[in-house]
Amino acid sequence: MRMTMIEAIQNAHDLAMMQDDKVVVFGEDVGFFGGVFRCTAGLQEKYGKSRCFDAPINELGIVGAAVGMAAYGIKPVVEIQFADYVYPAYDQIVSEAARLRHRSGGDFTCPLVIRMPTGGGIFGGQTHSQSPEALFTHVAGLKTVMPSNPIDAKGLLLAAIEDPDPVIFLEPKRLYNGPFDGHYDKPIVPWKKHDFGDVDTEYYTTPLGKAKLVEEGPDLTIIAYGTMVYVAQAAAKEAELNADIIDLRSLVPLDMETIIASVKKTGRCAIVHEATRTSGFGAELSAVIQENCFYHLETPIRRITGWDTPYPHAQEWDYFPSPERLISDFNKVMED
Amino acid sequence: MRMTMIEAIQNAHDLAMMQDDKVVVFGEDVGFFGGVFRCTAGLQEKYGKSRCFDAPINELGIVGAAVGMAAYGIKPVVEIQFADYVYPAYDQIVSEAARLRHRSGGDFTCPLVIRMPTGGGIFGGQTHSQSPEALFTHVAGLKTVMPSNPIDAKGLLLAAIEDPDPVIFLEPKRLYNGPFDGHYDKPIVPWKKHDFGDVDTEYYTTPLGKAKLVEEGPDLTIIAYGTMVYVAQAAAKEAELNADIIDLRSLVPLDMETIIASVKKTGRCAIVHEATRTSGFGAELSAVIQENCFYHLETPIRRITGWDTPYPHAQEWDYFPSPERLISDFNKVMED
Amino acid sequence: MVTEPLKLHVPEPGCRPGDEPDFSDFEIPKAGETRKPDLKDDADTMRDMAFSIVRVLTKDGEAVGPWLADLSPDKLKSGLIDMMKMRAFDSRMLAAQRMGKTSFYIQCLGEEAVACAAQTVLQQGDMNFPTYRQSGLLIASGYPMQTMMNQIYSNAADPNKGRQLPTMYSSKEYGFFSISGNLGTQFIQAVGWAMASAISGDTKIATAWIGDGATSVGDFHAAMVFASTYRAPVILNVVNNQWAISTFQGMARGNSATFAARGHGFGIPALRVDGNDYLAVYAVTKWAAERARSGHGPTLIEHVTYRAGGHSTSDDPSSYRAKGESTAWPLGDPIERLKKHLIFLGVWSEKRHTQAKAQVLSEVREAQKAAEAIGTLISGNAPSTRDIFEDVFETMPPNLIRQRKEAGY
Amino acid sequence: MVTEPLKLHVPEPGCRPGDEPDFSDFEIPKAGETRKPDLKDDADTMRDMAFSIVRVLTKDGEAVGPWLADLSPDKLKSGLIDMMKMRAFDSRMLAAQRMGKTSFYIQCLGEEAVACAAQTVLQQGDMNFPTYRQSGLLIASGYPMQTMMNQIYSNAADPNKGRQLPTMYSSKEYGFFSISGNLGTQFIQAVGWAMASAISGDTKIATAWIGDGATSVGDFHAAMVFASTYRAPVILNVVNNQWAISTFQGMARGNSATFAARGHGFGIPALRVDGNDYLAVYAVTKWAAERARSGHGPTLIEHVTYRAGGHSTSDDPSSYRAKGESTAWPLGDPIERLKKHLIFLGVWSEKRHTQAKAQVLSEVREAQKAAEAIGTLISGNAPSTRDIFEDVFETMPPNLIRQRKEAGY
Ligand SMILES: Cc1ncc(C[n+]2csc(CCOP(=O)(O)OP(=O)(O)O)c2C)c(N)n1
Ligand SMILES: Cc1ncc(C[n+]2csc(CCOP(=O)(O)OP(=O)(O)O)c2C)c(N)n1
Ligand SMILES: [Mg+2]
Ligand SMILES: [Mg+2]
Repeated sequence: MRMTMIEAIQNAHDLAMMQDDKVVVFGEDVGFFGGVFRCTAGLQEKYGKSRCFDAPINELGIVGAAVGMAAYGIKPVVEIQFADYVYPAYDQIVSEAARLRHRSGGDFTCPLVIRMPTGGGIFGGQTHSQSPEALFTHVAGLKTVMPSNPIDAKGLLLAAIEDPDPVIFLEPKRLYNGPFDGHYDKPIVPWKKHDFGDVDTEYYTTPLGKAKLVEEGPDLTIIAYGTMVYVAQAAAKEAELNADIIDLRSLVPLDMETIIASVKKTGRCAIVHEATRTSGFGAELSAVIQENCFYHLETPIRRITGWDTPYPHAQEWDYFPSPERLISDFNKVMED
Repeated sequence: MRMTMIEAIQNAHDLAMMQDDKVVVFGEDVGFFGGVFRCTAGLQEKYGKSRCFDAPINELGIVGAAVGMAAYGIKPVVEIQFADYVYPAYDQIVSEAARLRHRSGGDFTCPLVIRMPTGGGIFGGQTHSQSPEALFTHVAGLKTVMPSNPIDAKGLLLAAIEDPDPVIFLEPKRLYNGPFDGHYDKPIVPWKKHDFGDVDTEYYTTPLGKAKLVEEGPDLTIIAYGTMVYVAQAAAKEAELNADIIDLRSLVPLDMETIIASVKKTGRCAIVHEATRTSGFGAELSAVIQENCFYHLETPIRRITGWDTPYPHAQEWDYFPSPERLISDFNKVMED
Repeated sequence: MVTEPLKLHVPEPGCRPGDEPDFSDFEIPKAGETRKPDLKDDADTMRDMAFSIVRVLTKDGEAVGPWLADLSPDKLKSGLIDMMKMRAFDSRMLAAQRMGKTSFYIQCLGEEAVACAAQTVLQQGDMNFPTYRQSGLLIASGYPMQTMMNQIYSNAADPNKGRQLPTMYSSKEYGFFSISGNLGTQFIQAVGWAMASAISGDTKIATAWIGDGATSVGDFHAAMVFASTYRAPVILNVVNNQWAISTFQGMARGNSATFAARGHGFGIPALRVDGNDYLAVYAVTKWAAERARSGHGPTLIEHVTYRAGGHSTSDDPSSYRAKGESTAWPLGDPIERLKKHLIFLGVWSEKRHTQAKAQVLSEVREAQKAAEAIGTLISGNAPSTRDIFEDVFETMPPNLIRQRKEAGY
Repeated sequence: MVTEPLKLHVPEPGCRPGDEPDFSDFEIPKAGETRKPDLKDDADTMRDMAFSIVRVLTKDGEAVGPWLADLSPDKLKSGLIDMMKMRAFDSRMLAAQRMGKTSFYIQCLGEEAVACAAQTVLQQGDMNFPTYRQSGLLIASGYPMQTMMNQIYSNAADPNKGRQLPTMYSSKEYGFFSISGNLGTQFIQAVGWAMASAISGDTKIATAWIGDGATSVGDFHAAMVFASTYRAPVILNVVNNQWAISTFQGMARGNSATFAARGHGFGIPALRVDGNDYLAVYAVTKWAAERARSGHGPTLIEHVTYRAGGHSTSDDPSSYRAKGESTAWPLGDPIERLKKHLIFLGVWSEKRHTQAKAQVLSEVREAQKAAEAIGTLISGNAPSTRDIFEDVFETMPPNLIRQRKEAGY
């Protein structure tokens, strides 16, 4: 059935709650209202107020309570209204959720999912645009996932809910309605008219830790995730490059095999993300690729990323890694 | 005068407070008691309770209040008792301190220093051993500094206090009393008997953003900071390698010039840190070196780091990057 | 011992779409009824104040009781004008957003009295730490409306250089701290600012602002602890406008408690005030400001009001609020109430009100014209790409210079 | 308006080294004096309880008043033994730490009644979310002392596999949640756990524990908000032992308030109890547990006690606390007080006490011998290096397998 990414996410919640009455969903405005992006629409009505409910505005409390619930043995799936608001919960995520299994010698575990709309491109200014993935990938004990289309969003979310450990689930909000490719002045194809919007209504999972080769080509390897997958595709096309384009889908665990095989094949690599460059996840990718493919690399790995500044409002499109920037950098990867 | 690193830090506070009555110092147990590591000993007595005082146990509150004070126009220098406890303050640091100047168009600024004892090697277990530097280096608007000896600790702290922007000041607590080189079964030379313990009692600053080449040699470039500087030195010596050993001192801003010049010279590079590997600051270093020195590198850059696990208590020395591990990896950098 | 299965309690608002709005449970003391404690009184002698509501204006527009303050008719008139300006400003900017001239807007419809009255108590050098719903502080302090619009339009004259969402103003000069999009962070910052004033031996005070929903955040607690421990010269304002997006205020507090009662756990004097009563807000704020300035420390004020509009231009409250709730709100409209009072005093009339309205609207229009002449978000003449890289630090570090060049600047 | 310069107020404890300890300001109601509200009473009918102290044992060892509970002499004796065990355990482990057998130790000297009495109220399946100073919960629940020591020694039989600091126990089976080194985080987790019990329609309850100093953390506030909003079946315990390392409890609260009074801002019934009175702690905890289990929601309990020892083995309180403060503490010693009561009841004697002490000590010694036979932190036989890599995730991902191999395992 054709679905937007929002509907696919809502559907994943629905199926998970139907299949397992231990699954509970809560967060700010997710109950009666169904979430500011509608990802939990209808769940309270269907499953009752004790399985889907509003939360006070306290991200620390939302995650902290979820840690306690997970330790109890139920399965909380919580929403942080915007990824930009996850920092108050950072201590509960880093010091608690991520470490509970380890520090208790496996006595207590913390299977929970923390969902959050991520990334810019919606004129949200600095507090509705951030991509904090690298702040999670550095933390031992967390898995970090970012889908790029409705089919994956549903499958990955269901896999995250099944996972016995805490999963950070980042949703590129610019993709909620269609595959935005960075050409902000052109209309997007809505998911309802896109193949990736054709979501199986049955329960299925997409395994965490497996990247997807979305395009194959000999010229170079482009690694991206979330919105940047489409920007990379558009830029490669416009630059007339036949690239391996890898949609990571899961940052931790990382699908090293797919990455290494591709870079060994192409000998050239560009990494694209929206987050600020310094200490972004691109740094980790660059480092591991260099460690594993050193003798195959023909030119330096390049990172095309957001600038090392806060995310601006008016100058959004100067901050967002545009197809033009990607083309220029892809060409440098090819030239050198 | 010979000083421990603790005394040098105390001395820097003292001189800063003497020179500028806008400097105020607070944190948990820093007032009457002078701090659990004694870095603020005697300051309350000397400067009064309104310039050096205890704080409630709320790191969010400590940093949040300091942001307000900095905006007022005074200069807060706050202590987080252990770096492991900074996470509750993370939102105030990332969303507020780091962005205030930018978001207000320069109308409000946030000159403050957040000090915290960092790193392991003291059998502190997972909550007294962490090295969270990469969680700060990813954040636009923050400077991140880590000294490795009393002379630098004083000069960098005074520079941080003079700085017009927020500075994260990480103190490798394993070095408070002497240059620990990873040989935990051998005694350390106390700072009082070490050249780097010979601290000028006058006011001086050591500029942020300048690395220090602590040893020079043609074989390879070793990049380290904090405790790992000494472990790297010991390991290089034991491996009979003549290395450029760079003590970064400041991670942001980063002294790219020194790094690039050295790697271009040696063609080989090892990066050492105590933090977990994935998305650690070593990833950023590896990425920028690769970007800038690609055609000079003879072997892959290697990262020798803490494991991607929480910091254990009993197995501390299996976690801590030991001289043996460094030697083995340095040799690999040389061999390949 | 009972062993019936437990059940999760999830609070619900009195009414939802389809229901008849009903505020009959809401206890409202009569105007003039609530006592006025002495400035120097201890918090524990006035715990009752957290469960009452200070009100000055009666239904008929008379001002009565111990909280009746020394406001001249001229000051009251200028207060009325401030609120009218605020409302006209909001309505123009809402329309501008709908026309695509900017990306987003937040109005304060129905809550004008809170910020407008509170501001008039403050002195040069004091500092507000506002949320996005206290634009009235700027209006009442005479901040140029055109500059506000420049910010909203993110045009070349925006003091924030296009970096912030519309309405996230900042003005040190006008005592208005840079607004954060992250709820609540400013509450503890205000306390820190006030502590700095005390540390410096100055006489400036700070005011902190937070919504009912945002009282749940940790920063609220930090502010209470620090304010009470160091007796900071700060006014801690909770604007209880009944809603936090789609979530009613009961989700942020215990059943029998009020937001003001949070003060009791910290020995902070706390009171509730009719937030739609300009005179009551003024009097209570003045009392708190005097306490702060004379060294008696913090006061917690819960302003009881109602968010008459949507949360923001991204929100449609009809999907979660009962129709007519806004008009059923028993504390009325702040502009209407002050207008009635002025007419009661014999210094105002319907006619003058109509004239004033027209006058205010033309001022707002003029400001808008001037702002739009500089530019709107879509018309071009935006701040430069270069501005992204400025102000990250005072001095641009080498990596940012490199990136700025990469960006072509 | 006054314009004298402001001054920062920084609270100070009544006495510091060199001063004569003085607790004369500390208001202590007589045993039996404080009323006992009905389980079903609303929070707002018992606000007075937050400013009083529930006490049962008189100076003479008599148990009096409405809070006198149904504890048989046998139960009381076993409570006394629990506390004696805890004290002997602490003293042996302190000594072991001094001998280098482990890295660190935290005792609960003087506070034994709090955890030991509270534990006896709980049922199988309930869950404590403790801090490092509630080891008495484990002792009173019959958890093997040797296993505790295995943890302290980080030996091969340590259930935490050497990963945690000494005393950071964890036992799901014994209803003892894994202790975090980060203060306060467990307070909101306990509320979440209790919510999960209610969501699941179970009858289990949770107890949250926090120190006076740690009440300042944001997690405390989160716990209060969530517990009150969802009426979670949880007991929120604040152990006010007067000190947070070198910082006295006044630094964490307002001047005229108590920690219990924090409940008032959330409609949570809150009371204070004499934490050195085993019978009072028992009665108050039982009341709170019954409230929770029968669907009346959370209770906040402030246990008023005194940290008689140093903060930890890394701490020397003589540099910040007045000498003799511990003996001047007016609520006495919990073991002495319960012993006196048992003697008063005629079911105990000095002689039996001496015998019991010897018996307890020999049990502790035996446990220690057995634990040391397995290993101490310095004697070897520690958990494996391999254990660092286990339990990061349920299934070890490829990068950790690679790193484990790098480490040689
Ligand atoms: C830390 C954080 N969490 C969530 C949000 C998203 N958010 C923006 S406004 C809002 C509701 C705030 O309600 P309230 O505090 O009552 O203020 P009001 O809008 O009614 O003035 C929410 C949840 C945010 N901005 N910051
Ligand atoms: C978040 C955090 N901040 C600081 C610390 C350091 N610390 C450990 S114990 C302690 C004092 C706690 O005092 P209190 O809550 O009164 O408990 P008590 O030790 O008296 O039982 C401090 C500051 C910590 N563990 N966690
Ligand atoms: Mg509100
Ligand atoms: Mg304490």
